[in-house]
Amino acid sequence: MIELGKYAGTVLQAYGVSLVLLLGIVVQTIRANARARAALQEHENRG
Amino acid sequence: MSIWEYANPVKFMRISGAILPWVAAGAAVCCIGGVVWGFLTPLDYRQGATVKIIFLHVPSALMAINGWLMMLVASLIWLIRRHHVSALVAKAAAPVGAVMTLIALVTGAIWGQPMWGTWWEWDPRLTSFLILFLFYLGYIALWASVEDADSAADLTSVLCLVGSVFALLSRYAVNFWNQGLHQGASLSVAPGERMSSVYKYPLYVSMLGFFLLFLALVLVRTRTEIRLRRLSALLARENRA
Amino acid sequence: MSLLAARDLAVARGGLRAVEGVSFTLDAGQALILRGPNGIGKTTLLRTLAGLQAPVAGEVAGDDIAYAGHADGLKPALTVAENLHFWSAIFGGPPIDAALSAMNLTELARRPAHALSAGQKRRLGLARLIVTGRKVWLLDEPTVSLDAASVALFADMLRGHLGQGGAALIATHIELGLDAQVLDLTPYRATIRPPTSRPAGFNEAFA
Amino acid sequence: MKALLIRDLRLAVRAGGGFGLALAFFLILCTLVPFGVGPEGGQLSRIAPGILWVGALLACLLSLDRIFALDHEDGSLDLLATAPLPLEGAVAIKALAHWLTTGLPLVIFAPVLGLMLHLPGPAFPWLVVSLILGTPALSMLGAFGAAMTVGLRRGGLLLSLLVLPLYIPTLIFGAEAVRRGAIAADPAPPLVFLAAITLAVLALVPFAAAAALRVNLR
Repeated sequence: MIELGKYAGTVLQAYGVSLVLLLGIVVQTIRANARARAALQEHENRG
Repeated sequence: MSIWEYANPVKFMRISGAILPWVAAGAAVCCIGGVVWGFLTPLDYRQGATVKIIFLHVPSALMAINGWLMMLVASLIWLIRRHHVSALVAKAAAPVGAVMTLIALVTGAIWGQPMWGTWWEWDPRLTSFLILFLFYLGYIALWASVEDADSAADLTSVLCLVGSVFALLSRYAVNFWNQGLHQGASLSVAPGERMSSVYKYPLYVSMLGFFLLFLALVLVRTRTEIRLRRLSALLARENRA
Repeated sequence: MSLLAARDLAVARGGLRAVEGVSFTLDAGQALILRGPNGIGKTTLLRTLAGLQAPVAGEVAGDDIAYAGHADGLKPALTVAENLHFWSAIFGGPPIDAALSAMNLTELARRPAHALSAGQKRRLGLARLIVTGRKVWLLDEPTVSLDAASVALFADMLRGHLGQGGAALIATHIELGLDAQVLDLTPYRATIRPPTSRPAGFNEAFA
Repeated sequence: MKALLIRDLRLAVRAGGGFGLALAFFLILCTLVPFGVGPEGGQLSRIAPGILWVGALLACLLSLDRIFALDHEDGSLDLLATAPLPLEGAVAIKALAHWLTTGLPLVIFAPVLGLMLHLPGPAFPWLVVSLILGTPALSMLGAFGAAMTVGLRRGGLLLSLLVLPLYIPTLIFGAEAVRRGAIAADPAPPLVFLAAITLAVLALVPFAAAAALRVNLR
């Protein structure tokens, strides 16, 4: 399959950390958007 | 009461709502496509598999710099035309740019580890990304600690202008500082440098992927900021009425 | 020619318009009392006239302006005389003895400002106005923490200033015994911003 | 302009806290380093240029948030803004007053601490020259940071986060000049860069600081 040679560990580390960071910002962005949308919706229903 | 008279935020929300799904889909396709395609390329005779980190390091480094430039342009638009949405775009882009800088730092350090033998090497390029990261932190912290939105937008725009000049200045100061100590890093794959074409195309795809990902994140965050601002505007009017 | 004129002025606080459509002129020897419920925007209007913030709409004409806000701008470590000397030098105004005698501070000249009572500090803050040598005085609640005698003293000083061709716009609730018109801001309270006009800040652009 | 400078200097002398604090901090920092690094002369003298410059820089940073905060609290900032004096001038005068009360004493005091850190002999003149050329930029950039954070809660912490990255070029060229002076290499190139940065900062930063001040005065 994909042959990585002796630096496999390094490559996977780099991709692992980057994936975690990217997922972090993506999840935080989506959650913040949902929270803001809900807050606005709740206010306009009550308004 | 829910219609927004002044078209500006409404227009942006409509346009961003329309293009967002496409941008997000494009980001997913290009990111995954670029990286997988990159994995299929042969190993580099000298660096072995570590060259595959290029598909993360170079795109994220590019977006770290473009992110700051985007904030600079948005800040200028805010200062000159008082365009409220552009101030929010600048605020939204900062965390995403900071994460891109962090990815560039981490992948750069990990990539260099086998060559330099240490986890962190004060290589001029990596160090300038570290400095850029500090500027990002200062910018985000300033937004967080100013209560009034209009003052926050003005102050952060001024900081972005001054910060850009000093980020550039530090870039060359670091070159001077590191050359003075010892020989620069052997590994220097600057974007656009002549590279064997087998890596070039997957790299371009993952660059496009990172750009679309950055754009999608900034659009979503800007929409969030607009909603938060709208909520506090409605509350402000209620309190005053 | 009027010393200070405002035409269709609109001012904002916290991104929201406070008052709009305010117009008036202030000629030599004239005083104008600014009235209106608390929080309508008297202070914001005075600060905009003084140039501390930009108006949202309309213009302000007049540049020989001295502003006195709630805080007196005194340095506790400096003596009364030193404080006045400083402001006189900054504004390029007259020597300080006239100001000292006008607000009955002559014997306090040597005393450091931190040793003054609230009333004395206020009198020193008002004495500063004379030292600026400016014709138009913008005063925000000048008589706060002043006793009756000091208020009368301040009213005399003000009459003197008007007599010499000065002018004053004063936001106050108490009667100063001046034959001055009154500008009540209540009718100028800002309504919902018309869609085509420029938003004053985030709170108007997004509401 | 002159009146503002005289008043600020008089206040600093009368209050007495100002430059004494910065000098004391600089002394404490330079005494802590050997405890952390070890007393061997060789090691200390190698890192002395860097420590002296970082120490001077941090000592400068310490007294920055007082520049505008005091005037903001007692209302004289508003009055200064309505005075015929341009705000850019007032900011420059404030930075000059800070430099005279903090920067200059650091420059004079640094050689004494250089002895403590076994700074090599030939480096002493270059230490003083580089500090004289560099500290005005530190004061002006600090005034910019202070103008940005006046009136903010927790402004002091934010001030150092905003200002320290701006200090990096000055620190790099300043410390490099002293290091080259120590090994009798030619310190001219870093000194020229240092002077260039300081001149650019002194010429341009007052406008950014005044703009930030106007925003905070609103």
